[in-house]
Amino acid sequence: MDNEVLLKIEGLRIEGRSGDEWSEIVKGVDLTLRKGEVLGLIGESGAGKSTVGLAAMGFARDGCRISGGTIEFDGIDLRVTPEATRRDLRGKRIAYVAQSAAASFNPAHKLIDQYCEAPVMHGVMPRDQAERDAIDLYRRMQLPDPEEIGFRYPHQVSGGQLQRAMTAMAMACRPDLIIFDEPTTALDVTTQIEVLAAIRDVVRQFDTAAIYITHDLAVVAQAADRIKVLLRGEEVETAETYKMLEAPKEDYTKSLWAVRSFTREEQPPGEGTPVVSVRNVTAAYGMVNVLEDVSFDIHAGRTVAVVGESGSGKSTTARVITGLLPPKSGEVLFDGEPLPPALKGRSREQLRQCQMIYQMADTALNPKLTLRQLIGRPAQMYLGLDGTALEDRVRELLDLIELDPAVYIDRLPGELSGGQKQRIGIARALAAEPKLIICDEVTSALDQIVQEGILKLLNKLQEDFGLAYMFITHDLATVRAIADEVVVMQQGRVIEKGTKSEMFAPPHEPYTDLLLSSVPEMDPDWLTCLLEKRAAAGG
Amino acid sequence: MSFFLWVVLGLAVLFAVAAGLRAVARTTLTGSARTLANDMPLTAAFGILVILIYAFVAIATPVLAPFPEREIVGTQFEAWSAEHPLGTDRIGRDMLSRLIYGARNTVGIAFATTALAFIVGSVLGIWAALTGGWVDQILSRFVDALMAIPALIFSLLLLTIFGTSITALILVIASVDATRVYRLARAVAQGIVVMDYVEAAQLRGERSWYLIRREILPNAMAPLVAEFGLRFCFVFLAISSLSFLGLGIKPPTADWGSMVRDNATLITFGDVTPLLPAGCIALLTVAVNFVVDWQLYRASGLKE
Amino acid sequence: MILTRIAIGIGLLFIVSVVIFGATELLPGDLATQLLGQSATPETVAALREQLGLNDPAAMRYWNWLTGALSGDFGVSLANNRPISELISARLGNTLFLALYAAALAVPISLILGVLAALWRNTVFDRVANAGALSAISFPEFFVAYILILWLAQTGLFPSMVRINPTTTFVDRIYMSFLPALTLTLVVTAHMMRMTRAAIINLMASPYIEMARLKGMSPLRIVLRHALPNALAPIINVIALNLAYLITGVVVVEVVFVYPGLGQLMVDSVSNRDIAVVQAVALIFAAAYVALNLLADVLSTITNPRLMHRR
Amino acid sequence: MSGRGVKVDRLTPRSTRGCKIRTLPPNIGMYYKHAENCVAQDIPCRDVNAGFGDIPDLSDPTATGMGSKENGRKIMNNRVIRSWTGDVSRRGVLKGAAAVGAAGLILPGMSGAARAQSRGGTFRAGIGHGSTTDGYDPGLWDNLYAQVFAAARHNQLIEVGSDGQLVPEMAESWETDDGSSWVFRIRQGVTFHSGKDLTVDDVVASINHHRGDDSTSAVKSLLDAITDVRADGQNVIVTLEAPNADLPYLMTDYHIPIMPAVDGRIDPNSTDGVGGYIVESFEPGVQASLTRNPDYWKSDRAWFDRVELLSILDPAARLNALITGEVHVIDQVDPATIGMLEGRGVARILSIPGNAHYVFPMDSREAPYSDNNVRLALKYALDRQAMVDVILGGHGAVSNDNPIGPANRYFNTEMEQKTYDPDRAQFYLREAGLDSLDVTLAVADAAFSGAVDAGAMFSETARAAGINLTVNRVPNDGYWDNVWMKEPFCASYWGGRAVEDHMFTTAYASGAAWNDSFWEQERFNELLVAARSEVNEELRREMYHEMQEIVSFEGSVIIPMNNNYVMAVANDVGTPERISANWNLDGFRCVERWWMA
Repeated sequence: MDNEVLLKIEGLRIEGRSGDEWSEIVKGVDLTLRKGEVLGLIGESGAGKSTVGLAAMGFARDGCRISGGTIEFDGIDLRVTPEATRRDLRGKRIAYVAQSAAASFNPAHKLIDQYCEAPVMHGVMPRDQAERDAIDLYRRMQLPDPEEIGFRYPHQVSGGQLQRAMTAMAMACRPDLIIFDEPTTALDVTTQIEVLAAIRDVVRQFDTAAIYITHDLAVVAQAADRIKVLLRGEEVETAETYKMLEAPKEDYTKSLWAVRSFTREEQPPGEGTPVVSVRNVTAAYGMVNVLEDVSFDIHAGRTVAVVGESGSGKSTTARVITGLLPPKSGEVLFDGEPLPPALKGRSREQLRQCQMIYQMADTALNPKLTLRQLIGRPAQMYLGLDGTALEDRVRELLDLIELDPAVYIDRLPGELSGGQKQRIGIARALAAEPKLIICDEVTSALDQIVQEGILKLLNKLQEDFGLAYMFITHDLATVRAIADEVVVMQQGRVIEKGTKSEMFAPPHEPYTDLLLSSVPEMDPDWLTCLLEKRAAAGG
Repeated sequence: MSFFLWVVLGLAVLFAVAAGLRAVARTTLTGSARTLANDMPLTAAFGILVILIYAFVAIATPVLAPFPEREIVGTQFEAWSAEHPLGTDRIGRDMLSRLIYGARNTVGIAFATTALAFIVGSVLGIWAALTGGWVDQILSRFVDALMAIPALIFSLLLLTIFGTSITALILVIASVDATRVYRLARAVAQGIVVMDYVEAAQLRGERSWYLIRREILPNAMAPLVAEFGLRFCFVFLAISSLSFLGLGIKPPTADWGSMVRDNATLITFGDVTPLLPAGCIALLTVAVNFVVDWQLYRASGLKE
Repeated sequence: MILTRIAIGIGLLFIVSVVIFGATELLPGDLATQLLGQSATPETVAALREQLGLNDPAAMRYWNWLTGALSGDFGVSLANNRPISELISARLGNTLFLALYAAALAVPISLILGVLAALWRNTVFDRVANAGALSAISFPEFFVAYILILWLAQTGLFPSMVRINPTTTFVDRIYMSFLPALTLTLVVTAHMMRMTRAAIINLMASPYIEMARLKGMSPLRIVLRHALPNALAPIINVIALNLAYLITGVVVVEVVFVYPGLGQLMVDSVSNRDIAVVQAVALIFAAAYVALNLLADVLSTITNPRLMHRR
Repeated sequence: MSGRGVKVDRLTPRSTRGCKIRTLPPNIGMYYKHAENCVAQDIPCRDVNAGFGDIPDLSDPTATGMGSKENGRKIMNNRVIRSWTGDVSRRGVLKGAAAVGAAGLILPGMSGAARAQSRGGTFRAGIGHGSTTDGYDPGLWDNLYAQVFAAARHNQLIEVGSDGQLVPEMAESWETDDGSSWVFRIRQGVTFHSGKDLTVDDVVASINHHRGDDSTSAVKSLLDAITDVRADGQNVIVTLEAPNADLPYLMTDYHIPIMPAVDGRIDPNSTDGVGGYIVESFEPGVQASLTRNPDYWKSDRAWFDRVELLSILDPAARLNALITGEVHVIDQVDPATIGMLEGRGVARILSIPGNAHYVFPMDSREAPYSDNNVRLALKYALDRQAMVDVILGGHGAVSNDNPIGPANRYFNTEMEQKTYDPDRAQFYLREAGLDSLDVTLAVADAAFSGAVDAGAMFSETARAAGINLTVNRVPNDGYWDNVWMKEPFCASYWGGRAVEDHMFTTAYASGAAWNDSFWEQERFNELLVAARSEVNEELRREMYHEMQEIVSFEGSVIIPMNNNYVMAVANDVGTPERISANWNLDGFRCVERWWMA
């Protein structure tokens, strides 16, 4: 490994603006990167990882400003050099791979046009050469049909492929440094592996230095040579990947490692009439069937996890149960009684029994209503509470979700953190005193430590009130933590179902196996081993 | 030419006062009001100042106006003097007083009209977006059809049928404007209806009226308020265009659109008389839009 | 999709014709009393009504008109017996000429100003352009027109009124119609400019714009190549809306510049209760509106790869 | 000087001989009612033409007797009013026409006036009327634009000269023996634009177009009394069902041009005429172009080579057009701008006083207007001079609630001129047993230009008299249909009548169709009938004076002012010394009478 220092950041301070006031969001971070080295930058949301990553390009987002420190790239101080120089470096010597390739590709232009833009505009190579180069890189990135794929528009290409195409685009000028900003976070687990592998390979091939930003330790472990942990804009610790994984020094780092500690004991199989019984449901949007013959039961006091990748029909199943999407055939029984297929046909009591918690608490809570109104409304509506009774109930519910009523009762959702919002979602569901709560990816938008808290809360509530949960998720770690039973779905069908213990022990259906094996592990060699294994099996 | 100098000077003074007041607000206010003041660009401060002045003038009209609205107190087209600071109009009424009364009448009528248009248009628009299906189809097609008829000509037709009382004027312009509001409200609401919190409320079994009132309308306010500002100004212009065509606010009620219209022939000779009411309209329009721009900017900024 | 839209458009035209017909029915008086005025005696009114066919029931007159219109015969003006198609065609040409003329001035100006304002947003240029555009739309149209006449016509640069006849050459038309076109340009530019600016600024926060910046692209290139193509749909829509306005909403400018367009014809015909003409012009207006909206949708689709190139 | 080249020996006024000629004026005023005044807006200027249709039958047997009303103010009961015998026929041959009271105005020192007449040039008129619904059918012409356009391309049987004299046009001469049968001798050697020679059949067809059951002509009722029109050699003989000495006046009506006949009928959509200009193109509501008729039979008329008539409804646009030299003449100049326009030095103002007047009729059948004291209170509650100054910009004269104008022969100048006198108004209110009075005045600028402002002024002055006068502006559109003669108190306009009898007969006689105040006064009605046949000039004068007094002090109309026709003419256009007071734009004939200086 070349020891020449490529990037040297010292005492970096970045401020963000709210209103007219500036507050520091990066508080003196140092960072050194040698040529060809991959540095993992890890932390929870709000740690300032992306901000630091962008600062490495001498770039601050609108509403942010670099207020202190030096950023020296290959001897050029990016803070003081003219904008023209910085602009010349960007895309040519320092490239960026964004979290959401789907959003970061310009929808108006073909992939290859966007690929060629940087090399042509920076005068690295002429257009025709850039095109040939692109096809070559697409091939290296193991994109299907590399000759043609560049001539598609972004929306015609899948997310995993786009992420690889974006990596290829970043490589176009053969930069010395690439910033990967959560490049696999938005992808399904099975896709994540492919992208991760492709990124790792190409970075190694061209001996490019990289900063790999992520919140997922297991992922960064596969790619990085060194790992730096950030917390609220400050560095917690930095170490070689191996050392870091084996022996984290700081408590915070350790707590990150210990996240998966919570596991719930599997409850005994339910008996009697299930709370909800989904029977041979087939459902369609228009002419296209999105659910085919789906059946499963949920018993009181038990959690059924419905697992699958995006597009597998998990959420659609929830929509059928709630009545938003009447099924084409099949039925949903509630306490043994068939539910009217459409929402309109259901009685208020039937509606009350089944509540839902959403993935994005941001969009699930009306930002213009206070917590009192948000939580109070179901109680008022279903249970006829008002006046002090309602007030007491709201306070009780806030207590239940571990938020101090005195502080929070009149706040708006916008004033809460992500985890707190999700708790409000739970309280709102609880307010109806339902039998079943459908949890649609309730933890996937949250940081891991926060996730843990939510899962614990849900578990406690289930024990207290004997609730049945339908837990929709793509995250197998969550499944492991909370599920009693698992339903695996793929392309609208139930592939496999059974108790958690059955599911996490072989033998599996091939798809279940693929799903399980794709979950990254905290082992730097995991990816290499897995790929070898798969190659052997496939070959 | 000195008239234009006065105008420029007047605007400069307004800007200076706005800047001063903003500075005062920044130091004296606390909490969210202070954040607001900190956030405020000079143009918005100017806009707010102008709107406040107009509101004050509209409310305090009888105190401010030196002469009654309709009384003939001088001869025709008297020059500017101490007694009549802006001279007199074509039948000898005090121009300044007419302008001040015009603020009350014009702003009041425009406000009532716009408010009505917004209530009707946004409720229907949101309802259509929420309900979808044939309700949406029928309402939207009907609105499309109405919008396909040129607004001015349609108002003209309706006013000819229903007469030009102030009530009719408000109702007609409001109903024509409501179609535009409907469209916007529907488009905005379509974005909100798909939000999880609306779905959650639907799952709860809430009725349409609650959904419109509590779930959708509050969240559609930002674009609607911005549109309100623009529509408010368009109503002025619509009324003055109608005055041009002989329908509009009835004299001797002072209204700026009609005042421009009545003195329009004087523009031919470069006379400033018609400039005054036109300037009043323009100043308010610009002021309202400055504030609207700022609000829009804030709304989009807070979304980040 | 286009076929459905056309079908809907035709439906709209039908509704418009019913609404307009209904409204004209409600107007006090009819063509006969309007034509005869106060010399009207019951006898002459009756004779004129009979001659004009005003005695038939409303539904029947509507039906006759509709069947005629469907077979391409809009009938003759009841007032002066001239074929409506002949009456309208010259004026339609004038209206379209003025609309296109104004659009040819306004669209490039507003696009350029809008792009520049977005590029240099929150600068002095942005604010001045914005305030200028707002002021222009804040004054009543006739006021703007009179001011332009005062400045540009009384100084002898341009004619204060438009005297065009069939023999006027194209260049003369351009010259003579300059002031009305300029007035309309001032009226519509603000809207289009602000929309262009807003649409572009709205996109400037998109990840792909950040990506372009991180690729080291110049601000101008980012606005033109990365933001503008994605902002086309709203811009096209607002242009279509304003074009529709230029065709249908310019009565006032027509009056001030004595421009023989459709708006004046429509207003005259409403006053005279010449329902056949009102209907025909209303339909032309509505058709222009519908067609422009359709065109805008089609253009938005064509310029949007997501809609043009399905997966 | 206009018609001087023609043989006019038959035109000697005969009225002084006391023969009972009802000198019906050509300018029957209501023609203009809307057309003149509707400000160029969306409202089409349409005809509210009276025509002559409502002239009471001369042999009306009910029009007899006399008497007095108890409440008559100063009616001179002692006067002997001779009842009218209803006999015209014994008057023998009646030739030519009478002088019309309304004489044109000699304008001293007019810059263009003195310049020599010369041929050539293109004359453009910016006329504040015209509508897309204008057509060629003479029966439906209804606004100034159509009237000027018609005068440019057509001739009539008889013209009204600038001085108010009848001038032969297509009729070389006319005579009657009994007032019932009229012989018009048709001019020979005149050709239409199409090249066709004028024949008596053309004249017959042109008149007949306005007659018959299926006629839609606006003057149909006017010609109702005609029982037969036939050709007789070079003559056209018109037979009336009863004697009417004023038939020649009827024939000057602009609705009755001479047009070519095909199979006994005229083609109402033809532009063909015998007038000084040939239509080149016509776009209704926009413009008409005409070129000079090289074969025009009048050698001293139609000076321009080319004429363009432009319809410019917007007053400011008209002004601009004149200032920028786009047009040579405009009508209806906004009084507020007259001074500034004169200051520009590009044009001169022609302000022609006539009998035209603005009216606020009150429905005398309805309270409170049924009480003459209330009416008097209102009459003293407005400032007439201020209205003349403000509404007319001084281009007019104060009126004394008198529909008879200074151009009339029997104009009563001896009456006490009412002035603004709030005390007196209050006095009459008290007489009526009222402390205060609430009235609503319906106005629209369609009634007359400035009506809305006039209403506002009235409202202001009335307040001092304890009268709360609310101004209700109503739409211009439909004003004459929906407001006039429907609302109890509204604004109106009369073009004025050159002859007293006709004015009174049209709008003040009991039961007259346009008695817009629904007023009835026995003494007045008696005098009206009697005066028609009174041969004694002095007595007749007295009768008319008395009638004017009755209307002024007992009538149910407020007539604040007489308005002038106000035109602005570019300096490079020459105008005759005398401009016709008969109609606007020199009796519609500016195109024919004016020239490029």
